[in-house]
Amino acid sequence: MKKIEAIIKPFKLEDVKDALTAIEITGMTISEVKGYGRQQGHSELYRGAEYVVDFLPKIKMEIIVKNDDVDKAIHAISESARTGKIGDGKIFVSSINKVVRIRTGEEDEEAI
Amino acid sequence: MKKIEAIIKPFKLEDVKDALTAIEITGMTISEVKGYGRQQGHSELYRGAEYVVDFLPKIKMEIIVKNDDVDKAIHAISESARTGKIGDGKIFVSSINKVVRIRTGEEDEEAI
Amino acid sequence: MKKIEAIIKPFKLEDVKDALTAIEITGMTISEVKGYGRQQGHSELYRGAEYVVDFLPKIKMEIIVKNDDVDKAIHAISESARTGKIGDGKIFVSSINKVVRIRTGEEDEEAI
Amino acid sequence: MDASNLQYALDTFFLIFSAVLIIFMMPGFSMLEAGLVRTKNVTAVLTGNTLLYAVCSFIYLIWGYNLMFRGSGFFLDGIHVEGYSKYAIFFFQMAFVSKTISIMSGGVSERIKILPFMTFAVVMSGFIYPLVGSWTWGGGFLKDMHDLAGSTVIHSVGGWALLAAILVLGPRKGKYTKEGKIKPIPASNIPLVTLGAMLLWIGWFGFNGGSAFTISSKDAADLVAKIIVNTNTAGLAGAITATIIVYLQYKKLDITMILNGALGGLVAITAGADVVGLWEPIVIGAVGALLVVFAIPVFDKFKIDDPVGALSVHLVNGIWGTIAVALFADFSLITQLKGIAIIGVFTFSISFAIFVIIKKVIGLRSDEEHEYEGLDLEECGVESYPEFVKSKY
Amino acid sequence: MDASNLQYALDTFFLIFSAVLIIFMMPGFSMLEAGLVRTKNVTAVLTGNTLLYAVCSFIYLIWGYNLMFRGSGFFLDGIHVEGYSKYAIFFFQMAFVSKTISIMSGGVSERIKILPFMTFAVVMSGFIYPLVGSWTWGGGFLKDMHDLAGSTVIHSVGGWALLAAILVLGPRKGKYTKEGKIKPIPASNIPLVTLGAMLLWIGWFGFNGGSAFTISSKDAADLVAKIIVNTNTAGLAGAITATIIVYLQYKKLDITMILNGALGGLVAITAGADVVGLWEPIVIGAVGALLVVFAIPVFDKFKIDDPVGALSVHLVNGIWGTIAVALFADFSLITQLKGIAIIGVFTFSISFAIFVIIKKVIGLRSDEEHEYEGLDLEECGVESYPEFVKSKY
Amino acid sequence: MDASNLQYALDTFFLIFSAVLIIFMMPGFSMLEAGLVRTKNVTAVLTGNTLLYAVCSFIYLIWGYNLMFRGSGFFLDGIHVEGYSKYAIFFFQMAFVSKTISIMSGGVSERIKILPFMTFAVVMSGFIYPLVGSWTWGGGFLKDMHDLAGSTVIHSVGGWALLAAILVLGPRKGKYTKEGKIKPIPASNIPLVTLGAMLLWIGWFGFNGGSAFTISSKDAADLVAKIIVNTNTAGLAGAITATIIVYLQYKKLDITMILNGALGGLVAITAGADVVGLWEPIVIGAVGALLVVFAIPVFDKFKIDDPVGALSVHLVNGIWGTIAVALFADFSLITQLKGIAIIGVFTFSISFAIFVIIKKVIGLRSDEEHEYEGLDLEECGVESYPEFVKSKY
Ligand SMILES: Nc1ncnc2c1ncn2[C@@H]1O[C@H](COP(=O)(O)OP(=O)(O)O)[C@@H](O)[C@H]1O
Ligand SMILES: Nc1ncnc2c1ncn2[C@@H]1O[C@H](COP(=O)(O)OP(=O)(O)O)[C@@H](O)[C@H]1O
Ligand SMILES: Nc1ncnc2c1ncn2[C@@H]1O[C@H](COP(=O)(O)OP(=O)(O)O)[C@@H](O)[C@H]1O
Repeated sequence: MKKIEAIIKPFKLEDVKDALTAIEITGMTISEVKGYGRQQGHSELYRGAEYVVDFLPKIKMEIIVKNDDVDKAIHAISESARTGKIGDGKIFVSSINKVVRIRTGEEDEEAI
Repeated sequence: MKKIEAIIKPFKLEDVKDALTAIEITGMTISEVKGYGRQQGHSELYRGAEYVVDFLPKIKMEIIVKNDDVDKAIHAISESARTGKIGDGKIFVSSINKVVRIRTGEEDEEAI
Repeated sequence: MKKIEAIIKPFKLEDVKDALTAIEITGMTISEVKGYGRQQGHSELYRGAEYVVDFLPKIKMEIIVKNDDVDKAIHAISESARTGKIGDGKIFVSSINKVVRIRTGEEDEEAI
Repeated sequence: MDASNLQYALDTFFLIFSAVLIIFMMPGFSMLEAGLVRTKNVTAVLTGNTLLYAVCSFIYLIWGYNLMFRGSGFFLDGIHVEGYSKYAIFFFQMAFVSKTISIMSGGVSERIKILPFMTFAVVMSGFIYPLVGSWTWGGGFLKDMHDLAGSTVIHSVGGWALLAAILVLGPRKGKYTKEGKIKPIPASNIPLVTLGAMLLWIGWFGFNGGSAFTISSKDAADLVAKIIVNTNTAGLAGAITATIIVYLQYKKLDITMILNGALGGLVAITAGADVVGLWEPIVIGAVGALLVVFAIPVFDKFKIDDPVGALSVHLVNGIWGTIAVALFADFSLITQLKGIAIIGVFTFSISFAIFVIIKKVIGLRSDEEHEYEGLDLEECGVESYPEFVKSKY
Repeated sequence: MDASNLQYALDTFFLIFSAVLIIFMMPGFSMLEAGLVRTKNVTAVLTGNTLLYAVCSFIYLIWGYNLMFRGSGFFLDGIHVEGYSKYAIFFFQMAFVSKTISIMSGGVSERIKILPFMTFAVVMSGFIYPLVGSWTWGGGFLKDMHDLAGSTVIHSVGGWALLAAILVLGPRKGKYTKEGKIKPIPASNIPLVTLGAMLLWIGWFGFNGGSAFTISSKDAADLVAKIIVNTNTAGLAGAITATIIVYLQYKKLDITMILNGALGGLVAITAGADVVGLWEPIVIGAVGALLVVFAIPVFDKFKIDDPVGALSVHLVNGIWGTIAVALFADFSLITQLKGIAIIGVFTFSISFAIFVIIKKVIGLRSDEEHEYEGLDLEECGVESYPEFVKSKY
Repeated sequence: MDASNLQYALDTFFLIFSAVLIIFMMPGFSMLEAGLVRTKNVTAVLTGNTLLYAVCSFIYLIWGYNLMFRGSGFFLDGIHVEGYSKYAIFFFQMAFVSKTISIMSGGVSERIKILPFMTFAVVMSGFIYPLVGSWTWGGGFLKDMHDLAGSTVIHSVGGWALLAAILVLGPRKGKYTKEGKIKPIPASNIPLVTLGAMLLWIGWFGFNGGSAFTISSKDAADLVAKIIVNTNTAGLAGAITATIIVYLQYKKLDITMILNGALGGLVAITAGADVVGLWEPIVIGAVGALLVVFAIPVFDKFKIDDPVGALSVHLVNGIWGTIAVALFADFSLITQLKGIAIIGVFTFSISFAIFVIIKKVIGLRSDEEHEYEGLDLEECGVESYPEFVKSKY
């Protein structure tokens, strides 16, 4: 089993979710994060002084999938999250040793 | 060393924390996340129009433990987080290569 | 490729970010988390009753780096995040199998 | 144009001014309570506050006012007043009525269902309060009790009904642990709490000042101005006293206690602001704050869960203020106590009965799961701050 | 010191009092709209509200007032009034003018650029509103239409201009999906919405009450007090009616609808609060709330995207209130309808033309990317709540 | 009932009305400052604002008022006034006194400890302000300086004391980097900032209008109404001017600057709203806003860290407003300057001395760690928004 972590632009969340459910991936966990990268932050004002906000709001999605589903999930995310502009985000894949569904106690692939 | 990630219902946080401290696991990091899964979101109203909120608030716990402690930690979490209703959440386990305690520079098992 | 997760004190964020950019690590994702550990929470008041808040605000940084950069990144973070007082936080390292840059489709080391 | 005509105009204007100040207590209570409850119950508390103003004022317009001041029929029929417009005095009295329920709405918050509570509001504004009002201000058998603007008639009445409601409702889940410990549930938005308390404070100038009814002579003007100064003084003394006590106990300045101290002082001076001198309000307000600070843990000890401290502020100080009239001015303690007791017993027992009936017939309390999730979703379907990420549940 | 002197003083004071209450509608509208839009557009809405008060009042001081009341030149020149200070009546009238734009600012929010909108505010306060005002309150050819405080002259005028603005602007991105479905965009801060609506309600007492202009005789005082009671009653009836309908539909108490119902009732009573009895405002307010509840989905059906429901509250009820005068009091329905129609056609068409010109010449709408990111950063450079972690975009 | 009796009543009512408007500045300052500081210091700022109203008003009641207006002893003893109730004029004057400290509390925020600050509040309301007031409004040796409602007596006095406080306190940690750069620390809650500024604006009508003391004749009523119009005009001009300058500089509409511009205009007109015509306030207000916009960076250059811009708004414009009286009306520039200078030197030096003493004896500033964590936890033990997840520290 693999964990896919995708950092995406917040306003793409709906699209990515739809793309994932379209390929029958229906479990995911998201959180609000701030990203720092090539995309420059924007400047803000305060009482006549400008300053730069360099951490930008992003969404992190975490999706645990079966090994077989990794590639199509990555594909779905990339396609739906892409705007082509800098700051579109990244996808990281790592290994998961064990999964448990708390409600039933099911384990591993059954629990995803 | 393993990282245990548990997605739980927010109001179970206290119980899970107590269950973990009871087995002497006293370090953990939590964050607010939103989950999407079998549990259906609730509908909300706005000026006479209904709409569905499908991401539900969940708590993510991250706990780094020694290999020996994984099973009892999973057990403690499952038992204390279970309500038996859909949406109880999941536990994911993965491997950690290295741990450092910033304050002292201690590493690995000593640093947990 | 490795993922470095560092739990640090919030007010050290700027320093750590500067230390990382100084060694040319310029991509990172941060989030607000709450930590539980040896550092005791503070007590608060409410209408004449005291209570303890035991989860303390922390920042979690996630930085994906090439294998070669892991040690210097750990070093930079430890040095810049250290206050010497309890609660300085921890660093966890794990393996990443794959990285994709959404904008370009680049993969792995190229995508970091 | 003769002078009596002008006096009529001036007093009508003065009543309108006072009533408008009192109506600022509507946002006052709303913000105070919205700030004191958890974010998951904020919309429900605001909906309750909006509706109770609407419902109580409406009932009072239709028959409550007539019942209280012995009109005939509905809609101010058969009401005769002199010296100012009957519409103005109605408006002023109407501004009072929803206060009795506003007082309660914080105390029952985070677990009561809104519609059953509004059912009680109908009874309160249509019967209980008009009856109590007719016995006292309406010239009935308790007319000798001195209660300028309602330490008893408003604040204690609301307080007794609240006590009944809380006893029937029970405490919020999680407020008292199995081991019997008290778990504080902190306020979610301190700026709103402060704004609300300050608007209440300002509204009180209309509450007490307007209760002189007339300002159009030298003596009347002096009296009104003195009442307002005294009202303010009791609030000051309450805030300062609460500050001192809380600081001595914890070395911290707990603003929720300081504001409650001020409000306690304001409630306490409400009965007698017109009949005391300039320094007595200091004592009355200071004692008021002391009572607030010491009553809050006592109620908690008996597991009487009052999320905003309304019992300590309004019930305890409503009683204290009414007694203080006899201590600091030339009124009979017996008469004051008699009024307190009769009104207390009447209001508490009838309210208790009604809440029990409501509970039986239509249910009073949200079920456990909805209480966990917050009443906003179940009762209103509207989250209070949907975009902010929250960390308490 | 003779009585007429005192009357002059009293009425001047009364106008000042009323104007101050109306000015509380400035924070009222500001908080209402700041609470109803998404957090990313809050600063922009607040900036707009602040500026429109400044700009409209300024223009009105310089020439708008003179245009409306046939002065000569600028700065109150050639204005003669009797019975109260000309400064006071100016101040009172000035308090009205920015309301026409405040009404609009919520409806165009989340996509309009501030400076182009302020350009329209200049035209509105410098020409459209003074002209309409001079035809009606200024004694012009529509002076027989009865409109106490501006159901038509203020609320419909603002509403028609808003309709024109929305048609030129188009809906917010994402409000209507490609498949033609409506996607609700919920309010971000319910306490602010409630506070704003309550301040508006209080301001309305000055709005309508002050429109009697004088309180200094017995009859005048009675009239003012009755107007205020009636105003309040229509608000109560509006809130209660909206509650009932919404509850029947969804079994939930949607506070945004309840408050809009109250505001709808208040708009509806604004034309005729002085000429109806005590119960008619119940009907007028209840119908007002009904109209709000049913108009909101209708506008959405036509993809007329009004983030705060201002069209339903102000335009629809401005019309209804003006008609209601003829239904419930002895006024000609023809005259009322003529006024509604002439003012509606004039205001809508001229506003539409001006918005088209503004759009062509300097642009009216924020570009798509900035709309996604929110207007706060692009227009103001200032985030509304920079420290809170947000979860909607 | 003779007319003088009615005049007495009317003027008493007018003073009460004005005082109540001024007291709206209590929530006004509270919300403004609570919105401008970081969330970790919000409760502390609100606690400070609540306490300073309580403490200052209390001291003033006990002896401050008597000191200022040459009574004998305490509690209004030996005070004789004519034409209105002495309670009303006291209440009105009392409403002023805490403003001198409210002005300061934003400027010293985010690092000052509350109790030492309250110690200074005692000195201010018990000695400094009553002394300055007795020299000027109390008929003392500066009585020829024209200062209607306190551009100097209130705003500059607060401003000078604030300057002393900031010099003794030093800047917030992190405000100026080691390399000497200025790091803006943005406001945390823009709706509260806006609400606060608008409430201040409304309060100003009572501040300046009430300073005419009487409204009960034709001339007096005209004067009051003109003062209020002029006050408003200066605020409008200030907002518009700040908008223009900020837009020219950054192409953005920085609402914190626009509101500060409006407040600057309001401070500037406070000295002379009664003695100028209708257009002069435009100039006075516009210059006021210019001064605000240009003073803010100057203070920052000298590392005088004023989190809310109070020095620019109150001190700079207090001076400017007092000078403007001589420029736009028939008053001696020398007399005005003399007043400004004497009061400035006196207030600054005595305040500086007292702050130094307080610092030595009981400490003035929170320690570094608590400043990082925010004063809310250390000073109050109460978080302002405990449930919202925050992202700044
Ligand atoms: N090495 C990294 N480790 C963790 N997160 C990263 C890393 N590099 C980029 N990110 C995340 O991805 C987001 C987008 O990256 P950025 O460099 O701005 O654009 P792009 O991926 O289009 O080149 C960043 O805001 C950050 O959240
Ligand atoms: N494949 C997955 N990847 C990541 N998170 C998941 C996944 N499946 C479920 N979750 C998380 O677990 C939560 C509970 O899952 P859900 O399907 O609603 O209930 P249950 O686990 O009881 O069947 C979800 O809200 C989501 O946060
Ligand atoms: N075993 C663990 N798993 C996950 N997070 C941990 C663990 N131990 C500590 N942490 C995180 O590190 C933070 C600091 O740890 P703490 O024990 O308070 O101090 P220190 O690391 O200086 O001994 C905690 O607040 C928590 O967020």
